[in-house]
Amino acid sequence: MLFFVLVPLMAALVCLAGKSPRVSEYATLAGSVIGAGWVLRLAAGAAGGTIYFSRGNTFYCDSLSAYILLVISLLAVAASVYSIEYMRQEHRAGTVTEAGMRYYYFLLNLFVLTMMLVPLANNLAVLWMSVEATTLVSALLVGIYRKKQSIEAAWKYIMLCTVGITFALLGTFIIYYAGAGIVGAKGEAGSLNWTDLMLSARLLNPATMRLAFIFVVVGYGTKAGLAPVHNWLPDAHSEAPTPVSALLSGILLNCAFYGVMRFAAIVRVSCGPAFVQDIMIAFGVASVVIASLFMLIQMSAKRLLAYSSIEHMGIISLSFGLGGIYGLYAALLHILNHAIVKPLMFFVTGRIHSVSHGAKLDSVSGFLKMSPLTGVLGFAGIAALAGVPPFNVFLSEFLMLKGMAAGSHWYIMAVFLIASGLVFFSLLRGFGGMLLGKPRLGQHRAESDTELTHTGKTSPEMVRTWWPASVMMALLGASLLFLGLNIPGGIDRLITRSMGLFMGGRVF
Amino acid sequence: MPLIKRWIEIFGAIDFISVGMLLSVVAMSSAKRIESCLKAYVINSWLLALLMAAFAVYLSIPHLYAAAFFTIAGKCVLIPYFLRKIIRDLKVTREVEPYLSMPVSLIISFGLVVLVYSFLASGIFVAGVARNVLKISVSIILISLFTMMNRKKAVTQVMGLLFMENGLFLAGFSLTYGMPTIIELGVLFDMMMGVMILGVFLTQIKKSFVSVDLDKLTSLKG
Amino acid sequence: MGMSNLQFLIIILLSPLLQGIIKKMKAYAQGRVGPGVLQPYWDLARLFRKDMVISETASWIFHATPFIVFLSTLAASLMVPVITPDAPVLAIGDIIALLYTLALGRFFLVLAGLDAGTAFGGEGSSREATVAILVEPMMMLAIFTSAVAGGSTKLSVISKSMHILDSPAHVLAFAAFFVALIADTGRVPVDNPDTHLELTMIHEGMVLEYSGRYLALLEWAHYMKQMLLFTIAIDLFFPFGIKGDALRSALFYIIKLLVLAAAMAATESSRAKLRFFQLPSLLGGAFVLSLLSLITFVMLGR
Amino acid sequence: MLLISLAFFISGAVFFAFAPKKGLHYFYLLYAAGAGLAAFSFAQALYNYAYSAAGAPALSFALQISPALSMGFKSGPLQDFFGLLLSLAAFAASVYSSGYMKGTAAPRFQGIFYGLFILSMGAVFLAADALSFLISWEAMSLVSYFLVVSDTESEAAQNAGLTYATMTHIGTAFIIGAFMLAFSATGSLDFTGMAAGLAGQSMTIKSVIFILSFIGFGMKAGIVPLHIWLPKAHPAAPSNVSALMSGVMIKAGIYGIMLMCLHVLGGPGAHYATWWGVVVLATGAASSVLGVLYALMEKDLKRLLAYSSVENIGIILLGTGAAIVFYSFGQTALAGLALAAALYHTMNHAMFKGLLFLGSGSVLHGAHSKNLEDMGGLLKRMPYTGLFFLAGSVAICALPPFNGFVSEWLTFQALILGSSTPLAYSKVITLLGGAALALTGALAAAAFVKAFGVAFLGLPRSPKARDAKEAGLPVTAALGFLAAMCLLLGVAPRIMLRLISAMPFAGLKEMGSAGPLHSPLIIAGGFSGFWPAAILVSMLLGLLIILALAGTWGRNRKITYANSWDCGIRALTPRMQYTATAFTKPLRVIFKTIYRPRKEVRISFKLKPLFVSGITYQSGITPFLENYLYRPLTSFVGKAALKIRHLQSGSLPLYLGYIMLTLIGLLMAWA
Repeated sequence: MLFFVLVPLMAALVCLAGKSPRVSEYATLAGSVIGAGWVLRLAAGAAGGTIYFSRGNTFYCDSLSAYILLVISLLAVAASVYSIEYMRQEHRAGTVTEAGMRYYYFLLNLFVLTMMLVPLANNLAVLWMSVEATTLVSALLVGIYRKKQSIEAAWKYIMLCTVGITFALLGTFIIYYAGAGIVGAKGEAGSLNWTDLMLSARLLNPATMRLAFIFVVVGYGTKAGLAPVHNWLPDAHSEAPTPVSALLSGILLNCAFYGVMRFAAIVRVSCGPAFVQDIMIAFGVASVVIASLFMLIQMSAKRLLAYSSIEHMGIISLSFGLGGIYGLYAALLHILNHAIVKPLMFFVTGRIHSVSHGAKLDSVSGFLKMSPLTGVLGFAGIAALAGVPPFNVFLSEFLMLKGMAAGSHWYIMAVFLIASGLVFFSLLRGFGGMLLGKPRLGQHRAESDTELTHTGKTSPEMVRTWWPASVMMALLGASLLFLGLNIPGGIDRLITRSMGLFMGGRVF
Repeated sequence: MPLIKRWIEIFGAIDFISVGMLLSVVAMSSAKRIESCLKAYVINSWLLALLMAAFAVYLSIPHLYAAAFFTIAGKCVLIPYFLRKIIRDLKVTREVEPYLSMPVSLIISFGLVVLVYSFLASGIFVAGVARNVLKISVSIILISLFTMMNRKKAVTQVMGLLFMENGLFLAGFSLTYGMPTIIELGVLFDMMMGVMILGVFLTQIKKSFVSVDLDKLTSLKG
Repeated sequence: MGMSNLQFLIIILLSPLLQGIIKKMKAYAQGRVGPGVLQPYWDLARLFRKDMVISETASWIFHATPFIVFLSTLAASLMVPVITPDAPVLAIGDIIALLYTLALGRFFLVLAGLDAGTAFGGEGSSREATVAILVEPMMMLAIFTSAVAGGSTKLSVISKSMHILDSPAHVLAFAAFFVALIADTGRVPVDNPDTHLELTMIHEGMVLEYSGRYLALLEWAHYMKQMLLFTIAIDLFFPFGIKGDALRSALFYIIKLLVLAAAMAATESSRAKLRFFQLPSLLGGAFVLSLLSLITFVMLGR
Repeated sequence: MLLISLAFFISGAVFFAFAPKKGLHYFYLLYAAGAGLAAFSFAQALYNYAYSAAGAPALSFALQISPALSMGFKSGPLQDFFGLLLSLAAFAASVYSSGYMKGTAAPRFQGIFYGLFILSMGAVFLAADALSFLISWEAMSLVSYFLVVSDTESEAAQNAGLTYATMTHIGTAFIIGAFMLAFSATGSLDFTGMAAGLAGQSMTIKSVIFILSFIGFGMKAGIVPLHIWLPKAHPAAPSNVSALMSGVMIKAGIYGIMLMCLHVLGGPGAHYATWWGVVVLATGAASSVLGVLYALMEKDLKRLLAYSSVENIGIILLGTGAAIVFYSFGQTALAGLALAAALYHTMNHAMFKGLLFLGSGSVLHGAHSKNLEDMGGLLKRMPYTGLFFLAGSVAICALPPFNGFVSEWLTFQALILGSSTPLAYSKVITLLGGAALALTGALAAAAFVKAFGVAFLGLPRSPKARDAKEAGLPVTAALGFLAAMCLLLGVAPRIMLRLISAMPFAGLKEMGSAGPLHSPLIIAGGFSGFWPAAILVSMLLGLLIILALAGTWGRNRKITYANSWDCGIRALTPRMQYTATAFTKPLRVIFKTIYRPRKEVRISFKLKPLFVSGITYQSGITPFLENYLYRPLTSFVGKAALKIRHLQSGSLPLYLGYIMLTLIGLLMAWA
C-alpha cells in the first residue's frame, strides 16, 4: 500500500531517460496524478481508522501522515501543472535550456519523493534522513538559475537548514537514549520507531525528553521557518523558480513541522503538555510578530509571500501550542488552508512576473485588466491570506481565536489581532497596487515606461497562459471559497482522528 | 580482547579520546590557516573512528567495526580529499580570516563548554564509560557552530559543518552504542551528499562572486 | 373655536403695529419725530398694490419663498399661547416644533438670497446662516432652562407653571434669550434693519431682489416673526397674569409687549452696529450665559 | 417571501454574469423586485410582532460548516427593522441603477457585486451567532471594498479603498475581541446564548465587551475619530453604491452597537453602567458637531454628504446613549423614547441620505463634476432632481414637515428629559447633548443651503453645468419614491413608531400608542407633543387663502422679468456669484481653532515689485485628525519596521548566531 512513493521516483528516472522536455513534463504530470490518486485511497482508509505498516515498521501511515500526504500529493499535482506553463515561459525567455528543463523536472520529482517519505517514516532517524534529503534536493532547485542571488539563497538555505537539522538529529539520539532499555518490543537495546516510543512514552525520563525536544524543535523549527530561526526562508522562497517556491512554502514547511508534531506527541505524554505548549506558543508568537513587521517593508512580491508563510507557520505553531479541541483542529486545518492559498498566490505572482520581468512590487500595475481571471484569483488569495471570511483561512484562525479565548490568552490574542491588521494592510497595499490601476509596466506606476491601452489587443498577449494551469488555479480559488463555508466530512474525520494523537486519545 | 577491555576501563580511554576530539575542535576554532583546520579535521575523524572501535571492543558490538570502517573511509579519506581538491581548484587563500581575534574566540569556546556542562548536568545522566561523552560532543557541536559564525570564508564554514557532524556522531555513539547499521549508513550518506552539494555550490559561488568571501554574499536583505 | 384658537390672529394682525411702535420709540429715543405707528400697514398695502420686477436668473424657489416664509411663520404663530395658556389651535404648542417651523422659513429665505445669483444675495445668505448657527444653540439652551423648570416643552404648560423669572437661572436664560431676540429680529447691533449699505446688511441683502407683493409677504412675515418671538419670551420668562380672564391677560400682554419693545428700542439706539466678525464675541458671551443658566438650574434648582 | 426575493437576487447576479452586455443595466430591476418583496415581508413581520398576539413566524436556519461548526441565521424584530431599512433603500437604489448604470465601465462586475453587497448586508442583519455574523460582516466589507475600487484606474479610489479596508479590518479585530470575551465568559457564541450567559457576569467583563464592540462597530459606523475612511471611501464608489454604503452599511455599525449594548449586554435582568451611555452620548455629540463642521467646508458634493453621514450617525448615537443612560437608572419609559428616536433617525437617514446620494449621482451625470464650484443653475436644467434633492435637504436639516424633524424632535425631547435622571452629571451631559444637537441642526442647515444653493441656484459656473440634463425616468422615479417616503415618515410618524414599538426592548411598547395615524404625537405622559400633519395642513390652508385673496384682488398686477441688480455693471457674470467657499468664509473664521485654515498667495513678477505677471491663491483647511493623530501613528509603525529590518542583514554568520542563541535561550528557559 505504501509503495506508491516509488511513483515519483519512476517519474524522475523517466525525466533522466527522456530526451525531450515534453516527455519529462508529462511524466511528471502523470506521476503526480497517479500518486495523488493512490494517496486519496490511502487517506480514505486512514479516515476510516485503518493504519498501514510497512515490514519492520520502518514506514507507517496513520491519519496524520495520510492528511499530510494528501496535502503533499494534491499540491504536487498543482505544482507540476503550473511548472509546465512556467518552465515553457522561462524557456521562451531563454533563461533555461531544454537540458535545464529536464534537470528541473528530475529534481522536482525527487523533491516530491523526499517530501512524501517524511510523513511515512515511522523510524525517527528515517524521518530525519528524509527531511535532510528534502533540503539537499530543494537546495539544488533553488539554485537552479545559477544567478548570483539564487546561488546565495541556496547556499544560505542549505547551510542554515543543515546546521539546524543537526540539532534535530542530536535530539533524536537523546530520545533514543531515553528510550534505551525501556522502549522496544523484543528486548532490543532500544527503538526509534515512533509507534514504540509513543506506546511507552509515560516511562521516559522527563528531563531527558525535555532536553531532546528543545534540540528537535530548534532543528526542525529552522526548517519549518519559525522565527527567530527563519532567516533562510525569505531568500530561498524569493529566488527559487515560482513552482518550487510554491512547494517550499506550501508543503515543505509543513513537512518539517510534521516532524515537530510527531516528537511533541511523545513529549507531551512523558513530560506533560504545558512544556510543549509553552515552547510552541513562544515560537508562534515570535513568528507572527516578526513576519508581520517585515511584511510592512517588503518591496518584492515573492518576499512578501515568503514572510506571510512565516506568519502562517507561526499561526500553525501557535494554535498547535494552544492545544485543546480548538487549537489542534485549527492547527491541522490551517496546514491545509495555507497549503492551498499560498501556492495559488505564488502562481499568480509568477504570472505577474512573466509580464513585468521584475520582482519589485511597483514594476507593474493594472494586472487585473491584463488577465482578469488571474487578477480575481489574486484578490481572493490576498483576502484568504489575510484571514478574511468567507475564505478558508478565516475558519482556522477563528478556531484558533476560540482556543485563545477558551484558554483566555488575551495578550496573545491582542498581539495576533494587531499583527493580522498589519499583514492585511501590507498584502492589500502590495498586491492591490499590482492588480489595480492603469495597465502599465515599468519601474514606477507614477511615471509609466510602457503604457498599455487595455482596450487594445496588446494586454492579452502580454500574459501567456496555459489553459490547464488556469483551470487548476481556478480550482484552487474555488476551493478557497468552498473550504471557507464547508469542511468536507473526510477531511474533518482525518483531522479529528489526528487530534487524538495529541490528546492522549487512542493512538493505534 | 578482554585485556584491551580492561585497559580501556583503567585508562578511561573513551574519555581520553573524546577529550582529544574536543581539543582538536578548539584547535580548529583558533587555527589561522585552512590547512591546519583540515589537519585538525582529519585528526578529529581518526579519533572518532578510534572511539567507535573502542566501543566495539568494549561492548563487543560487531557492527560498530563496520561503522568505524565507514567513518575512516568517508571522513578520513574521501571528504578530506574532496576538500583539498576544492581548495586547490578555487585557489582559496590560506588565511581563514576570522571576525574575532584568537584569544576572544578561545574564551568564547570555553564559555560554551561551561554552558553545555551546566545545562546537561540536570537533563541527562549517562552511566558507564561514556559518562562525559555526551557533554563533550555537544560542546564540540556548539564550538564548531561558533567557528562557522566566526569565519569569513565559505570553505571554512563547510569544515565547521563537518566538525559538527563528527560531534553528532560522537553523541550518537555515546548515547546509543550504535544504532542499526542501515541508519548509520543513511546518516553518513546524507552527510556525504551534503558536502558534495556544498562543494558544487562553492564552485558556483567562486564562479559568480569571484571570491568565496561571505561578506560578498549579502545581497539578499530585509 | 374659542379664544385659544383665534389668538393667533392677534399676532397676524397686530405685528405691523408692534413694528410701528418700535420704530416710533426708536425715533423718540433718537430725538426724531419718526413715522406714525401705523406706517407699516401703509407700507404693506402699498407693496401689495405694486407690480413686481423679478430677476430672470431666479428659479421657482424665488417665487415659492415668500409664501413658504409667510406660511411657516403663520403655522408657528398657531402654536404659541398669546393671551390664554390653553393649548392653541392645531398644534400642541411645542416650543421646539415652533422654532423649527420658523427655521423652515429661514432656510428658504437664505436659498432665495442665492437664487438671483448676485453677490449681495449670497452675502446676505451667508451671514444669515452664520448668525443662525450662532444663535440657535443658545436660544435652545435658554429654552431648555425654562422647559426643564416648567416640566414640559409645551409653551402652554410652561406659561401656566411659572410667574416671573422664578429663579436666578431664569434671569441668565432671559438675558441670553434677549440677545437671541435681537439677532433673530435683525436689529442693531447684529443687523441694521433700515440700511441698504452692502457691507452691513444681512436680512435686507437676502430680500434685495424682491419687490411688490412678494416683498410685502416677506416683510409681514418678518413683523410676525418679531412679535412671535416677543410672545415666546413673554410666555417663557414672565407669563404672570396669563391665567386670568381674557381681557386682563390681554392687558398684561400688551404691557409686557410694550416693555420689551421699549427695551429693544433702547438697545438699538444706545448701541452701534457691530462689525460682523465681532458678532461671535457677543453671541458667544450670550451662549455662555445660557449654558450657565442651565447648569445653575441643574445644580441649584429653583 | 424572503426566499423568493433571494431567488430574484441570485437570478439577477446570474443574468449579470452571462447575459449579453447590451441593456445589462435593466437587470437591476430584478434586484429592485427582490428588494421590494423583502421590504414587504419585513414590514409585515414587524407589524405582526407589534400587533398580533402570536408574533411573527421567525425565520431561522443554520448552515453546517463541519460537525462542530455551524452558521446560524435568525430573524427577530430588530433584525426585521434593519432588514426593512435595507430593502427600502435597496429598492430605490436598484430602480435608480436600472437607469443610471447605463454604459458604465465594468457593468457585469458592478452588477454582480452590487447584488452581493445587498445580500451580504442582509446576512449581517440576520446573523444569529458570532461566526455567521463575522463571515457576513467581512463579506460585506470585502464586497464594498471592491465596489469602492471598481474604478480601477483611479489612484484616489485605490488609496480610499486601502484606508477603508484596513480600518474596517482593524474594527473587525475589536469585534472579534468582544465576541471572544463574551464566548470565554459564557461558553456560547450565539447571541441569545451570550445574552443569557452575560446576565450574571461581573460589570468589568461587560464593560470591556462594551468598549471593544463600541470601538469595533463605531469604526464601521464612522464615529469621530474613527471616521476618516468614510469621506474617502463613500465618494469613490459609484453613486448607487455610495447611497447604500452611507444609507445602510454604516447602519450595520449602529445595528452592531444596538445588538451588543441592548441585546447581548442587556439580556434578561441586565443592568447597565451609566458611563456607557455617557460615552456613547459624548461620542455622538462629537461626531455630530465635527461631522457637520467638515461637511460645511466641503466643495465636493459627495464628500459633503459623506461627512453629513458622520453627523447623522452622531445624532443616532445621541439617542442611543440617552437610552443607555435611562436604562442604567431604570427609567424604561424614557429609555424607550430615546431608543425610538435613535431607531427612527436610523430609518430616516437611510431614506434622505439615500435620496441625496442618488441625487448627487444624477447631478454628477448631468454636470459631469462632483465639485460644487463647477455647478449652479441646475434647478432649471434638472427640475425633478432639483426638487427631490431639495426635499432631501429639507429633510436632513430636520425641518418640518419632513421626516428628519420627527426623529430630531424625539431626540431633543429625550435629551431634555435627561434632566429627570437622578445624577447631576448625567443631567448636564444629556442637556449639553441637546445643545450639541441644536448646533448641529443649524450647521446642517447652513451646509445644505450651501450645497443646494450653489449647485442648483444662480447661474451655471461651467459650460458642462450649462447644458446639464436629467438622467431619465428610472432615476427621477427612484428619487421621487425616496422623497415621498421622507414626507410620509414626516407627516405620519405613527406608522414608523408602531413598527419600532415591536422591538423587544423595555419601554418601546409605549411608543406605539394607538390612535389614528394622523393624530398628534404625545410623548412621555404628556411631557410634550406636536402634530406633524397639522403643520402641513395649516400651511396648505393658509396657502389656499392667500391664493384666493391674490386671485380676487391682485389679478391685474403684472410681472416684468429683468436682470438681477448688478450695481450698474451691465453684465453680471457667474464669477460674481458667491461661491461655496465664500459662503462658508465667516464660519472658517469663527471656528478657526478647529479648521486651522491655511492660505498661500503666490505672486510672480515680471519686474519686481511693479509688474505682476500672475497671482495664485490657494486656501484650504487642515484635516485635524489626519495630521495630528493618524499620520504620526502610521509613521511610527513604519519607522519601527524599518528599524527591525537590520535583523535580516543578509549575513550568514548572523543567522547562525540566531540559531545558537535560540538554542541556548531555550535551554536556559526549560532544560
